Amino acid sequence: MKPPAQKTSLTNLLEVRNLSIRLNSAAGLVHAVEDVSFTLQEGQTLGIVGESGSGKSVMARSLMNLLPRRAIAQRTGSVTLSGREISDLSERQLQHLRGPEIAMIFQDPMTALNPVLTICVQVSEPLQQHLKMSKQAARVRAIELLDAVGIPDAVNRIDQYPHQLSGGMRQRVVIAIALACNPSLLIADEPTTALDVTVQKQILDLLTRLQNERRMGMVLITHDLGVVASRADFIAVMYAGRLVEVAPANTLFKSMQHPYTEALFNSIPRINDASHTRLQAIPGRPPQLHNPAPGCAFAPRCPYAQQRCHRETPPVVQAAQQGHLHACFYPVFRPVAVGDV
Amino acid sequence: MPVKKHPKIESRAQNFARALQQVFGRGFGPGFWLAVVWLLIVAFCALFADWLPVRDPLDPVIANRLNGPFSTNVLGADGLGRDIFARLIHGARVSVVIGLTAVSIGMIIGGALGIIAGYFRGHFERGLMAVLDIILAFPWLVLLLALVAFIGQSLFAISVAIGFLWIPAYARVARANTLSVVQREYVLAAKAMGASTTRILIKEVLPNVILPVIAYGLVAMGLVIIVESALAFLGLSVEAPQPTWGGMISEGKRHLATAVHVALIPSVTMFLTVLSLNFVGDRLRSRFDVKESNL
Amino acid sequence: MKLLLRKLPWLVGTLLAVSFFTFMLVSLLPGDPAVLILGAGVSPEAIAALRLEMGLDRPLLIRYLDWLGSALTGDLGRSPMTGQLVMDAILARLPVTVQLGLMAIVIALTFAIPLAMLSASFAGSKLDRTISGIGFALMSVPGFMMAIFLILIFAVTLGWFPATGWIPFSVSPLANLRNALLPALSLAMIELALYMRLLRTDLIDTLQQDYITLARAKGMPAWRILTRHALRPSSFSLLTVVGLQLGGVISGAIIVEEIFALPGVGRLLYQSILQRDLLMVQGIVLFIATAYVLVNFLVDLCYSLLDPRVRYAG
Amino acid sequence: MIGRQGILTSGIDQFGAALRTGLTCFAFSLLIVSCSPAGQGGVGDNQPPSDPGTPMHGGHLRVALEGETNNWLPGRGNHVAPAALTVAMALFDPLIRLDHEGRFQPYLAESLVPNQTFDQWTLTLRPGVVFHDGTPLNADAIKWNFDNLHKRQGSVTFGSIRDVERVEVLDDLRVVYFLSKGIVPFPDMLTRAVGWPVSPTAVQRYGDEAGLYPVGTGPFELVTWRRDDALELKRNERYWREGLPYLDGITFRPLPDEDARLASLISNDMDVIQTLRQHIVARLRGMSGIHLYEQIGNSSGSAIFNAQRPPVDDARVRQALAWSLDPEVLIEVLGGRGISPVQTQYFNENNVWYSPRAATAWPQRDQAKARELLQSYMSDPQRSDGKATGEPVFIELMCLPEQSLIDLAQMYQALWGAVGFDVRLRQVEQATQIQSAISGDYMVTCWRSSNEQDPYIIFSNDFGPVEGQPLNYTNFTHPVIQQNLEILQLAPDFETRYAAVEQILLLLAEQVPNTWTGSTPAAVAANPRVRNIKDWTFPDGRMGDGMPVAQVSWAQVWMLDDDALEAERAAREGDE
Repeated sequence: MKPPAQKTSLTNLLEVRNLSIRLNSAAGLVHAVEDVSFTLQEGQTLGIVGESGSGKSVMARSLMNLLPRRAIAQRTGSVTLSGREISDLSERQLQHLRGPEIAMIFQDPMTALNPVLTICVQVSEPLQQHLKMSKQAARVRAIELLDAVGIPDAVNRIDQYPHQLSGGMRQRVVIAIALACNPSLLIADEPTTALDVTVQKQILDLLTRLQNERRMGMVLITHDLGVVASRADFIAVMYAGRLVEVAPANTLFKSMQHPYTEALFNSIPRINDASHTRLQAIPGRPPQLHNPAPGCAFAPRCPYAQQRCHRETPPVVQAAQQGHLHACFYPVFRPVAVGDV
Repeated sequence: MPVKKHPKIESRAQNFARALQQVFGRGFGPGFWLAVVWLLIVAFCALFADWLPVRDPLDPVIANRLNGPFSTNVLGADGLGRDIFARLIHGARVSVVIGLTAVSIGMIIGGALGIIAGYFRGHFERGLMAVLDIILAFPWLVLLLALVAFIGQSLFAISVAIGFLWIPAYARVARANTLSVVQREYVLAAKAMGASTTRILIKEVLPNVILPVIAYGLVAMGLVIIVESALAFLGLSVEAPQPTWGGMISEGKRHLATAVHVALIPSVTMFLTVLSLNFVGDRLRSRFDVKESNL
Repeated sequence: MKLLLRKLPWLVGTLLAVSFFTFMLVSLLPGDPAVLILGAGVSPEAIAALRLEMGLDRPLLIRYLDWLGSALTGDLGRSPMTGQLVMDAILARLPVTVQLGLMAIVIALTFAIPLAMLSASFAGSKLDRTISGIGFALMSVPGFMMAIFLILIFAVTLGWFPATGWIPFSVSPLANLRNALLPALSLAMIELALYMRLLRTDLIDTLQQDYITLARAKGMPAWRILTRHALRPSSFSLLTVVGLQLGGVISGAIIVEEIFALPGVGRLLYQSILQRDLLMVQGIVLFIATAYVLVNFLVDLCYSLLDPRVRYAG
Repeated sequence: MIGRQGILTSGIDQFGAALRTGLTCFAFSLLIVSCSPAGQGGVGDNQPPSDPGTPMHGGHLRVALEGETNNWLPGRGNHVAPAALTVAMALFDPLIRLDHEGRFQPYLAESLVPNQTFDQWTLTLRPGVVFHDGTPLNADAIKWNFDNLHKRQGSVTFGSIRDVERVEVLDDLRVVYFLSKGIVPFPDMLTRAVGWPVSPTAVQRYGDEAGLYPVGTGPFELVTWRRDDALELKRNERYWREGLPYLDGITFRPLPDEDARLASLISNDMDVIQTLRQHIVARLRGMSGIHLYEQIGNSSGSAIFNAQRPPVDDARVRQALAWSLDPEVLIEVLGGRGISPVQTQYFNENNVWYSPRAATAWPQRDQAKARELLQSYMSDPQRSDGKATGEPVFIELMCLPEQSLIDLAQMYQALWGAVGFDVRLRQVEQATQIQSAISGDYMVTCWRSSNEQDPYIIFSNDFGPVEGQPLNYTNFTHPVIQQNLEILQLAPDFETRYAAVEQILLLLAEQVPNTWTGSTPAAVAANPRVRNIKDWTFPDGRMGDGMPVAQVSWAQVWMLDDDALEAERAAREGDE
């Protein structure tokens, strides 16, 4: 973890302003992302946490403009990468961006690799495309990359097909592909969800190590608050397409503001809990994202909800600490007085 | 005793209702409804041909021979001076009857075989698939010619012969759908509850297999109409003077150079009908996600 | 190789079943071949004599075993109608039908693959709907109507292609292609529509796979994603259907060869059926069915070329 | 998440596109058909010049026919179809042919002389004639042909020479045919396949495959035969008629589809086409830029009745069926009004055997009379079909699945239905039709009779004793016919024979074992550079019988080359 003083001197690598995305679906318009704003600087990690269906993946993909054009019904707000507005770029310009500037790791390594192409083809492809390497050079570089992500016997493995590798190995290949062109920003969309618990930690450690080595910015998306707790500089909690709380990691755990964050926190199993301690599940179901009702989306499940929460959508407000934002009329942790700070 | 269902497992009835809603729900677009309307018109003509105020389709008025449309006859007259409009309407009946009978035969026999194969698996499945493969190895026209030579050329015989050709396709569709249904939770649940095999087949599997099978049936009907016309072209379809669209086209072929409408009008009618069947069937099929590769 | 050995008994069994089915199918056709050979105006004794000469009086099963035995040595008998060896007759006409079928499949694929790729990558757009619409239209026109319209347009009116006839490739390749184009086209149309719709559906499925998104995230150009990443995994069912459609192509060839007067196997088969040239019909049907079984067997083996999962699993 | 519904919605575009595509195609073809040169447009300028001009040598002719035979060996192949007959005229030479007056004349033979009782016929061959393979045509060859190809169980020609017992060789060029009884019109048998000598050495050499390699004495010899595709012939350099043939070669192609065959002439893929279909003849008459040759033959489409099957065993029913027909209407259905004359008997108006009295007696177009006859049968308590009086009479008409015949059958059905018959159509393939006809397992069937032979041969075939004559498909016999057949068999003079023929024709008009439609027009259409399709001659200059059933004598056909065609055109323009 880097000292905060150093961070301020860096330029904004990624800046998201009031991003809203609505998707078409058979059931109607889906409000997948609502009014999301955040910034990320070089070398920093932003953890985005939320239940499945909270719009994390859609947001992650929209950062690279990867959503199919037809699926998007409406898109407002801006996403700028190193000062360039993503939505202004043509598909061809985006192609040059993807890979060398911004890369992505997917949730399920079992489906993220093309079953009919060898590992070599899939890893060296972006090298040939973006770095104009020869086929031979790309192959050599691909072996290096596989080595770097911890694949044993990379020289022989490289000519195998994805189905011949284990899940963890495949995810390492996906990471190798993402890192191939040295991107400045890495988006990891639940990179460990589909993996065994033992492998999860290895992969996360690998990512953290690589990020530190290469000083990449990283957006780490997960549904597990525990995963990001020790790895992210900032944490954003997402619910029903909105960021309901954003704070530096250490601040967040000290002074949670949003009831949903609290609920997520309580659902993490802890080693030092007495056995047979009941895990606290969040009551109710995650909200439907199409045609949302007015009011706070969490209100139906919120133990603290008041009349007002069902009527009005709470605005994002500054909490006591610097950089700690939340969207709740009745925050959990109330500062003594604003004037005290 | 009513079977108690786990709340999270969707009941069969809910599933069926949802499927129905999917079918008749929104999102089909006007093209679909246009096609449906055309098919309804064809079906209406087929059903009420005898009571519609049209001329006798079998009455040759030699003076009208090969007259063009909008002359003595609304859509002209054929090589024997018979009214093409009346023949079209009565021909619709043959097309509908052959289509329905052939598809039903394929659907019932093939469907039953497919469901049984998909449900019980094992030797029966392997044996059935082998037999189907062997049937498919014979060009359909050869099978059809042989069948027609055996059982004759009555409307019923032709329908049966064409229906026989569809058994393999239906068995495959039904089997593929059964395979996927059998593994769903509500069937497993019913099995776990000790429901009898027949009960599961009829109450759980059948309702879920039948909709995709019917959706495929519409596309199949389109193909049946084309097959009938090919038979008619070889002179081996339903015996004259029964008007059939395929027969009318091949009758008209003789006059292509001098009176093109005789062949063209039934061609267009058949084209529109097959197109509509394909279109509607395809729409429905994509709702049930029956892949063409399963056929 | 192992795969081949494991499937061999199945293949042999299927072929035996096919031969038996062929024999029964043809033998039970109504109509006495002896009568047809002699034509109208012969005495019953002459017919009986000829039946004896042709061995039609022996039990069916004996005749089958006899026929199968010679068929295994490549001898399908001699047609009593034409005096030709059945095998010679088939081999003499095979090039026509094979060329026609291959041309039809090649034409269908050359148009179907790019169109399906266009259609799938712009799924839901106006372009996609137009392409699909053309596919629907092609599927709704019977092959014989297509043939008649093609003759009317390109042969009679425009005079670009001959209406009928066949010139062997060895005599003049160019003239051969000119003669084969219209019949191949009329065979290709329905196949084209079928392949196109199939591939389009599968491509749309494939294009929604994670690995396609990954390829896009890698910054690969759209055409490369389509050709390199999407086409191969989408082509399995296309391959299956191309194999399965072989029977359809032969059936289509019967009608098309009849209309264009091409000396192919299809026409020989149809005319032999009409003339009750049983040995000829049996021989041709056996030949076609065997070819069908073998081709589909090869298609099975082809999977392993396209899909490494099958290759290594085997 | 990613909606797929985009693919599903607004199907109107897709359906519309399909519709547009389809309808555009139809509209286009409509346009094309309407401006196609084959459109009906009155009478075209297509008469061949009365004087064919000076013959010239050379050229390769491409001829499209309606079919092909299965086997070119006489006695083995089925050589009654017109397409097979016309090809045979290139490969073989008949020993005897008919001249323009309908008399038998030796052609390949030098002479054919009977004894007093007409049961021994001495055939003398021309010296020096050889087959294509060089084998000489001599008495031994004739005897070998007779013994091995024709007089043998299982041969196609066996039935037609049942009255010929044996052939004996007199000397190198003479044989004697021994008949079981005297038959005056015996030479007729040698005009067909029995009279087409084939090289015995070739047949023996090719064995089972002799039918694929015909070796005759004809003006052209085989180069290759690709079945169903092309029969390539080249000039026979050793042809016995000096200076003939004119052409270097001929390619015969079977194109069974009538429209496709016509198209091949229009598109100049073919030089000559042949047809026997009325509606195609009608179109040919309206075309220009071709030469059209027509010849009305004695053949006609017909319906024959099985005189042993109730109810058509009763003459009243047959008469009622005949009286209710309107031949003009039937002809119109076949091809258009006036396309060919109404057939009333076995022979057409131009034939020597034609009887005006029989024509008048022939029943046609009297529905009242038909109803009366039908009524008389229906109210007969002894009616042969065993039904109660007053019940409708059921008729089953069997027909081939060929379009013009299906049309015809439907017209029969309508006309018979109009007077009160209950008619059902049954479509059967040729295989079944022939078998049913032979075994007498039919009631009424569509039929095509070709009556180019001598009346004795025709009538003894068609109405011979049911037991001994398999060709008697109607199973109809009558003492009057038997008496007159005896006259025809032995009376040599024309007047006597004509009277006998007329007696038979009058009886047939009364008993109607069969009905007629219109005479079949045989037509050959050719590129204008092709000459002399019809006017063939015997070696002595006597005119032949033209081209019955479109059977062309290819030896005497020639083709103008470009220069000659140009010169002729210039000359014609100069005249005008």
